[in-house]
Amino acid sequence: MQQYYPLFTAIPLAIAFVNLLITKINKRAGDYLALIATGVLAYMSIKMLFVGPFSYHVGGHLPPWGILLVSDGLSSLMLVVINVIAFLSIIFSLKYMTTYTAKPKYYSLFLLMVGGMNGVVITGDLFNLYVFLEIASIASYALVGFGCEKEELEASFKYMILGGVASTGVLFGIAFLYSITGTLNMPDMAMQLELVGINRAVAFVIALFVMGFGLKASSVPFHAWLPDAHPSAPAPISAMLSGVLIKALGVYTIMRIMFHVIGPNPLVSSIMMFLGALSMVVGGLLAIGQEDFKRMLAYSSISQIGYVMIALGLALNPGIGMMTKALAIVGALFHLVNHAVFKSLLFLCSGAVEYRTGTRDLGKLGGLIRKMPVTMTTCSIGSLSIAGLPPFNGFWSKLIIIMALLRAGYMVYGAIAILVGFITLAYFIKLQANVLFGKLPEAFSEVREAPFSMVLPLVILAILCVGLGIAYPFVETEMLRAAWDTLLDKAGFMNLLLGG
Amino acid sequence: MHDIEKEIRESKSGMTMIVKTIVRFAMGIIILFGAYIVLYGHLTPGGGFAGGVILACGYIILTLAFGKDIALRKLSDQGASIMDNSGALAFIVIGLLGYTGGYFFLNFIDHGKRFELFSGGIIPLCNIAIALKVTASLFAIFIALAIFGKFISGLVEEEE
Amino acid sequence: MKRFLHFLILLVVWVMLTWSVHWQDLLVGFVVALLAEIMLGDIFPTGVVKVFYPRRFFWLVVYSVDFFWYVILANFDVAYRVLNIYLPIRPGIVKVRTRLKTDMARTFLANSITLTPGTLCVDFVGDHIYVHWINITSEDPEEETELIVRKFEKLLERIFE
Amino acid sequence: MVLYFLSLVLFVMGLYCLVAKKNIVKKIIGITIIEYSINLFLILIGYRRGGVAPILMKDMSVAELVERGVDPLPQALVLTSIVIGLGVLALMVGVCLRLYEKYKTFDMSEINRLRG
Repeated sequence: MQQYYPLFTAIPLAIAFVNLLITKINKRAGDYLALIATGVLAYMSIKMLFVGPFSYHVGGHLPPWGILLVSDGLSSLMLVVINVIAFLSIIFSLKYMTTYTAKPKYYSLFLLMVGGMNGVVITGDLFNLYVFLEIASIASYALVGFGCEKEELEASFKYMILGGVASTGVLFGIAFLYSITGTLNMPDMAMQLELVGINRAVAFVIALFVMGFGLKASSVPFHAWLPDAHPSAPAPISAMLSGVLIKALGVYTIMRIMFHVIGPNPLVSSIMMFLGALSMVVGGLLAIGQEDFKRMLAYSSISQIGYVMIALGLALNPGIGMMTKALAIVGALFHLVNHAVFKSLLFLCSGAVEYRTGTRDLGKLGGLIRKMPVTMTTCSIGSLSIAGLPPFNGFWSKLIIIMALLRAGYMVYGAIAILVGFITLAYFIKLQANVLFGKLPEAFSEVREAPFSMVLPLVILAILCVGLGIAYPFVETEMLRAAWDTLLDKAGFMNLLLGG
Repeated sequence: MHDIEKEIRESKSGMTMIVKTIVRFAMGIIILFGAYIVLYGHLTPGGGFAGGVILACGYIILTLAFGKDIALRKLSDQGASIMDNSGALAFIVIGLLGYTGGYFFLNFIDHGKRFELFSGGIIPLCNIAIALKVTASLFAIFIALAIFGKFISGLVEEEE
Repeated sequence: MKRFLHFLILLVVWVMLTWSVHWQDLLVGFVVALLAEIMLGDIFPTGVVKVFYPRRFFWLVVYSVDFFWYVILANFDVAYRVLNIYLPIRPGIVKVRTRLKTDMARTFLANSITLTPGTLCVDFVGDHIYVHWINITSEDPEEETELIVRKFEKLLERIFE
Repeated sequence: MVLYFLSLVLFVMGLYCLVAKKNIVKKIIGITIIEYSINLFLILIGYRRGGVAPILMKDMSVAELVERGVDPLPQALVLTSIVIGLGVLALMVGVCLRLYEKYKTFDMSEINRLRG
């Protein structure tokens, strides 16, 4: 299994190019190829969960030369999230994307995006991380503007400009780190930085990284692109962007670099907690006022990412106890997984609704539960889950984060987190009232249930929503334990440089 | 063979006869120089990207001088797309072939003698793959933007 | 014939680029030149072939020397005009006629005119060339043609036609 | 030190162009300037006074190259980042043309269907 680790990037990239070639001969082949590729990746990622941490040297070059790939608890967790959601999105796209032209190009860009995200997650080399970050970003810029209508192009352009600034910020930070340490290998760099300590140059790098990765993760002062970009993309892409991309490119990279390369320190901690709290409140408040199904979900993404950020910020504070730290990390990771599941579910639901009714204006929808029972049931499971009602998964992760905040003595932040929970509930009640219940408009009397290939991923995601909630103890021991062990163990990460 | 001669002489698109004649004369040498930069990328400055840019510039000059009809006959947009994808694919396949020695991107070919052309293992092969990709995609970008820009300017004239 | 010549020129250029006669370099050069020939041989101008007949080649050498001499003369002329405080120039565009028929010859003519300081070839319409001239000495088209074009034309005719 | 500072100045100029100009083409130019400022910075990191290109020539021993050559890694990075910048630039110009087709203007303040 270990020697096939680079295939996580090689397969999607290769299939992306094969796809464009083969669809010149056979139109249908692209669908199956994309389906098989993502399916294989999802299977491989689940298998990878049960393989212990190891490092892989591309081309057989010994570190610190050559490119190092890292597999530990954190990257395995992210790989599972990315590839499973990608697989489900592809299943959804099979039918949904027939409304668009140029399907082969869509699959190619999708696979490029998946390949880029996998690359970001598996790499242990800072510049390599930047390259894969850009591959995923460029593919996502193109996918946001895929419809080529006015709004889509504008959103894409806005996203491109802000994303470009973020990328240059990240590159600037990497250049600075290289000038300080003289290496790009992450474990090696961590060793060098321990000798240097946090001086002014490193503080500048931290600021650049918080700006760059914060923009990719769309935390509040840098969030302007997200509410435009995510609703403009085709629904499966919205699911990927909101569910996975902002986590793989933003949150994961912050986690990896702050915990493992630069190391926990109070400066980053306070910045991230403040930004997290701000994101939670602003995103939540803005979401209430939205009249567009997908726009509301997009603002809700900002708010939910705030939870992850605040918990990570707490865990980065070296001053608090080990137990609280572990609690915060478990909360952050679990909420990250949960958010990927239910936000993808909700975006795919909005796509199914749009596919059948042709609109996503909340004012025009209503009473759909009688016409599309399965879709709407999954939709309500998703909203209850994101609002944090007890049996579902969202409840547990929010509870853990709030508990961690209160244990560490951050009473104000804890209160904000609880308050935002209620705000979330409020806007999802509005969503439910406007889409599921109420009077069915005349125009939609002919609406039928969505096709099978669209319902299947919805059902799977809904089952995951319930399952992750009920089987929480199992999830913690099997999936999250390895990840939080990794995050707290910086020395272990540095040892990867020596081990094989 | 005389067909293209006549066509070039009679076609109204592109630049004047002088530019056309010079391009006809220099085209082969431009391509040769691009190929030289690509193939000697592991010995001298240059490599897949730089050489690919020169090759693409050759085709762009061809387009500027003769108009897009004749240039597209030399390298059609479909052909560019196929070349683009197969170049990228070849690069990944070279990486995957490294598994014959147990590692992704292992330099599995004999490294050869220093300063000889046939040396460096997979690096010249990678350079060729990259050059294919870069040539085709730059040319495709140019063609796409040129055609689309023409379409846009037509739109503007209509407005006015 | 034309294609073989094209191939040969490319091979010579390759050897000059690599500056080596190692068998590997030559082998790769052969392949690359062959590929370039197959791709672009058909647009290589036909007229070039003529240059390599010995008699024409001799005139090419003569032309090179002749052209070089004119360039030096024109350089001094322009330098005199630029450095003179009265700036004795009379710039303008004149239209001259050429007897040359083939594309290669015309291209050489236009480039020769442009390379000579003081004159600049602007456009080619039919048999006429529009030339930007730094100091127009006459307004008679025949005399202008004599001054600008004839001196190159005689030799170029022998080379290309 | 002055050179590092100048690349920072270039960065700020690009940022100004990006923020203050309304024309989307100028915004694209701003992004490109920012990219180049960072490329310049990367090259400067690896620079060494009186260094030679990091390529082993026939008349040169390995020890001499190690002693005199500039750091090759930043140059490889810059090449990669130039390629990435090219990709982003091509996509941006494409989208920019498409925007012009739809809105008939390059002015960002008139392209405001979305509220942000």
